[in-house]
Amino acid sequence: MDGAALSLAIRNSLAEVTQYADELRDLDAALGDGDLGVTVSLGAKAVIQALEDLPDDALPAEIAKTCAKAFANANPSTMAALVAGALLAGSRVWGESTTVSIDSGAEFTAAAADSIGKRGKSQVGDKTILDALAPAADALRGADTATEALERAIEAAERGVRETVGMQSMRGRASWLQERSIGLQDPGATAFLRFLEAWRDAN
Amino acid sequence: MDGAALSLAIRNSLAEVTQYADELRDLDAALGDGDLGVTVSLGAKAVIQALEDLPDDALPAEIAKTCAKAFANANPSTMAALVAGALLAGSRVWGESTTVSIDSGAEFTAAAADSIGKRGKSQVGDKTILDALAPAADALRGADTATEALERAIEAAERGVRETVGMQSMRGRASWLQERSIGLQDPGATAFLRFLEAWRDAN
Amino acid sequence: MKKLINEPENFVDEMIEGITLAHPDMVRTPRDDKRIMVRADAPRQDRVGIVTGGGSGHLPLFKGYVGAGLCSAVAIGNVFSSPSSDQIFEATKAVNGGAGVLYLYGNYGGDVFNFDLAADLAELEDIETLTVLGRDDVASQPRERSADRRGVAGIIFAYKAAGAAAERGDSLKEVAAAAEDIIDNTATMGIGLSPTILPTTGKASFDLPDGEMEIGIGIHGEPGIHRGVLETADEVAERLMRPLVEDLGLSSGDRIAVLVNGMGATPLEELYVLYRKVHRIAEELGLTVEKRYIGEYATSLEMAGASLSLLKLDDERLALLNAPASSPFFREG
Amino acid sequence: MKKLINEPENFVDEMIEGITLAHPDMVRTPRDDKRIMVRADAPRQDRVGIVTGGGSGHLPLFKGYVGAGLCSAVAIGNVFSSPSSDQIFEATKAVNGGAGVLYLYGNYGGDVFNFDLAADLAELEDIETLTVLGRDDVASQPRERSADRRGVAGIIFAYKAAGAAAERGDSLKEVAAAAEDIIDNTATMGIGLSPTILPTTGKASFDLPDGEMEIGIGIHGEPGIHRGVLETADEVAERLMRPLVEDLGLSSGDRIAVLVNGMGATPLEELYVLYRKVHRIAEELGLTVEKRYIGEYATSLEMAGASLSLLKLDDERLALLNAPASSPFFREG
Ligand SMILES: Nc1ncnc2c1ncn2[C@@H]1O[C@H](COP(=O)(O)OP(=O)(O)O)[C@@H](O)[C@H]1O
Ligand SMILES: Nc1ncnc2c1ncn2[C@@H]1O[C@H](COP(=O)(O)OP(=O)(O)O)[C@@H](O)[C@H]1O
Ligand SMILES: [Mg+2]
Ligand SMILES: [Mg+2]
Ligand SMILES: [Mg+2]
Ligand SMILES: [Mg+2]
Repeated sequence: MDGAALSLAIRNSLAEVTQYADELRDLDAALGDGDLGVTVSLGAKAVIQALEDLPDDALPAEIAKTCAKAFANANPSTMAALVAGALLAGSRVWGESTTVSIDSGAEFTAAAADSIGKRGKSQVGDKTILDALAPAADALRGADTATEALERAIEAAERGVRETVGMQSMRGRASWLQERSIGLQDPGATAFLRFLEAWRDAN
Repeated sequence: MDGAALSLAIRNSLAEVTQYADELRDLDAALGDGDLGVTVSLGAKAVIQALEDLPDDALPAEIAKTCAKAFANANPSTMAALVAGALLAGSRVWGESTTVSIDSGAEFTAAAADSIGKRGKSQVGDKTILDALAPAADALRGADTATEALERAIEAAERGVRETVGMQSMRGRASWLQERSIGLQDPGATAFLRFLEAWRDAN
Repeated sequence: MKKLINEPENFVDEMIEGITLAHPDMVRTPRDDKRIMVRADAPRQDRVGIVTGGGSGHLPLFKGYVGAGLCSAVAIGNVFSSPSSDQIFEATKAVNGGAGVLYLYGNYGGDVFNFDLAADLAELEDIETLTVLGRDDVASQPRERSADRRGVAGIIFAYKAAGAAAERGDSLKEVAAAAEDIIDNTATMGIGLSPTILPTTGKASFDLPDGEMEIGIGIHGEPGIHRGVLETADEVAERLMRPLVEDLGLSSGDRIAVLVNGMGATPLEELYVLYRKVHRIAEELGLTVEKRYIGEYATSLEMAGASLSLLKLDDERLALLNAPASSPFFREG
Repeated sequence: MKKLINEPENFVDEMIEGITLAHPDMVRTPRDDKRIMVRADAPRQDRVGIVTGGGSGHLPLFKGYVGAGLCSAVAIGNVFSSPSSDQIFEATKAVNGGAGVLYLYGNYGGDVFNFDLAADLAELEDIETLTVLGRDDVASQPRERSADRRGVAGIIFAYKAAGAAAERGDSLKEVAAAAEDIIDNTATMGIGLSPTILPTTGKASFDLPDGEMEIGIGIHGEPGIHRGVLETADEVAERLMRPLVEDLGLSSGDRIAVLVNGMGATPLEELYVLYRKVHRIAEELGLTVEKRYIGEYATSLEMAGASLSLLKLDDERLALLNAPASSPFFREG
């Protein structure tokens, strides 16, 4: 897909994802401070606006950078900063390329996961967004069609989200709950899953 | 009645009057700050204690002074200060006398009312304790028996209390309500009436 | 009840103990019963003493304004109750340095009767006293009856000015005149958003549904002049400011001091939102804000709400406000 | 909701406007968007700049500690939200006087990531930065993981010390070391009695029935280590004090600074009741309280509750605490 199609797909997905804002707020309220709903709804709005202001022939990497900047400043929370860094890392993978393929999408996602792990000093099993993002990046690789790739990623992310329930949070605000974090689902991982689902449903 | 009988009668009445503390608190809460219940219950307790510590042969005037001091310091509110001053003024009337008669009781009450009017710069019609106290002092005069005197005083005080309902408060905290004070019964006048009733019921 | 206390009966004494343990260099309790707190260096020879007092539950009022350039002593009552005349008298003796003592406190019946009694006792011991009453709450009485108004947060201007006058060696008459002059030029109005719970009874001091406001409320929850749906901060600023401007007869070119006072539970952020509009209205009216105080100066335990006080300034008043002062709760210069 | 605000979206900006209108001699907002506040005299040549920042709703934290002998600038986020890296970077440039800039703020993910980003941007412009994180809340992590603790009220000790070090001309490394040394020796624990209501959502930040307490609560209402029936002030003092003493390894003969901090709605009276018992426990343990701060230093809007911070003192730390400082909300010397 080219830049214009990518931009449209992102905007469609983000318009869709805001319906999950309350769910994310409630999950984050249980483990942290409850602002994830705001991060996602303000962030989605800001990104949509920023993409609309871009010229039609913007490159995919430029689009990803624009998303990063808008999302970072809308509500500068942990999730916003991590996601912005992840998008920037992904955009570097795309370089000057004018289209996005299944493979380059997979590489983008892997770079994004890598960035979050480095910045957040976190790894799979720490009960963070990584528990959904990392397996999804793996699942994207080697699919035959975009639809199949997306389905596999959703499945992997879903499994990852479910697994976070039993984990103890090792990073971020939720880690301060220590053992009390066990039994609760990670909001950041859930946010990533909902984004994938929104992509599927809106496009 | 002699000093011992007077002291006992006062203690009996005060033990009885505390049952009205909640009523007085609520009346005072509507027009002022609601502390009249505390003033009456702490004041009654302090006076009873102080009287118990007096020798059996204490003079009536001394008994009144002891009441004044204990009541003034228990919860030093407006009512406490006014009543204490009133009791002191009354005690002066009794001088060295060893007994209290209907007439000397009436004089005591008149002096008490006079003191409150002077100290409080208030007069009948200002919606204060005076609206019950002044007519009661008049009613006490010239009765044949103590029981009759008390009944007449209660009747006069009751009428006075009823009349306060229609008045606008001109003195104290309640006066800040201005027209909004009209329609509410004066707590201080009510307290005096309840004291008379307690005297009747307990002795 | 959501209070960090022990036995409610011990609340006041334990609080005083906390203050004297925390600030032994600034204040002390000269008597056993602790209900009297004086400047650490009292009595000061040939300086007018200033005794204030009133109920507890208003920190930093009244106890907080005992210090250099402020009051010399405070007599402390129970929550929302007057101190006794005995206590006031003892405070008077403890700070008398031979130049007389000013009684400076809020116009409440219980306090007035007890301070007056103490003045009688002081006279018997040849201590000269004068009395000036804080009576700045315009909601409690119209201008014609301003002598009967209750005293609220605006009294801190009078503490500051009288304290400065005493510190520089003014006579008792002069110190009283400075306080009186400030009070004549001070007007306050408050708004309440939620009641306070009295520690002893565990009951709310008044009844105010969530989302309603009481305009003109007193610092013990006394009813005001208007009750209605809670308005915006800007509307509230208008409602508080206009009557004060009128009461003080302020007009373009006048200089003022502003006090935006929190009643207890209202966040400092909201006080600044309120101040912003007050400042803007002042600008609009051509008034210059020369001094401003924003924070908690006279509270009502955990009541939510705020009050606005204006003081019309002249050079003398401003100089007295700017003179140095320090207590555990107040600093200037 | 019982808030004195206008449109919730404008809450933070209007509050900042109020602060700058009130204190133009002390702070200013160098940019149009106002979310950056700097000392009126910034940048100061050859002095280390100190930039702090964090969410709104904690006044006097963080904005209140910008001034002489304290921080040089603050980047201000929405209520309980981080400022953006852009804002932090702009603040950095505004206070850079050529001696480098210390980032000193609380250990929260959003803040950390945004300050780190700003540090990268600063490096590109050859501004040297170092970072020290407030992480004093012992309830958030055990001692072994103290690097991951969240930062709460105790950070004001670090502001005070780092500000004093910067003021006397220490190098960036030295200023950072002074801050780090303070933080290593500071421990805090808090108790919450009622939640705060977020202006934008109108919802309670957490759920706590009347009459219950949350021990170990964070300043955004983060859950603590124990929830139960509200205890007496003395019991609460024990519960807060003991883990701090253990965490800092305090023993007889040690000197400490004590901060009893109100979270917003809790009356000052109650903080003194709490301080009283803290002081008594300290005496019992042979600890000398050399400095004490009692009042609201780091709040959570109108949350009811309090926190206790202890700082283990040595001569150097005490000297830094005692150095002069002044901001609209803080004075020393
Ligand atoms: N160090 C980290 N590494 C990776 N993910 C993290 C880290 N810290 C937090 N997260 C993710 O961020 C989510 C919370 O995001 P957000 O609500 O923005 O945080 P906060 O409110 O603390 O700023 C968590 O559910 C988790 O998935
Ligand atoms: N100036 C006055 N003269 C006479 N009675 C007064 C005066 N002021 C108040 N009172 C009486 O005192 C009562 C209130 O007493 P109290 O609750 O002790 O007052 P406060 O709470 O204001 O100290 C009123 O109901 C009224 O009867
Ligand atoms: Mg969050
Ligand atoms: Mg957050
Ligand atoms: Mg009363
Ligand atoms: Mg009273």
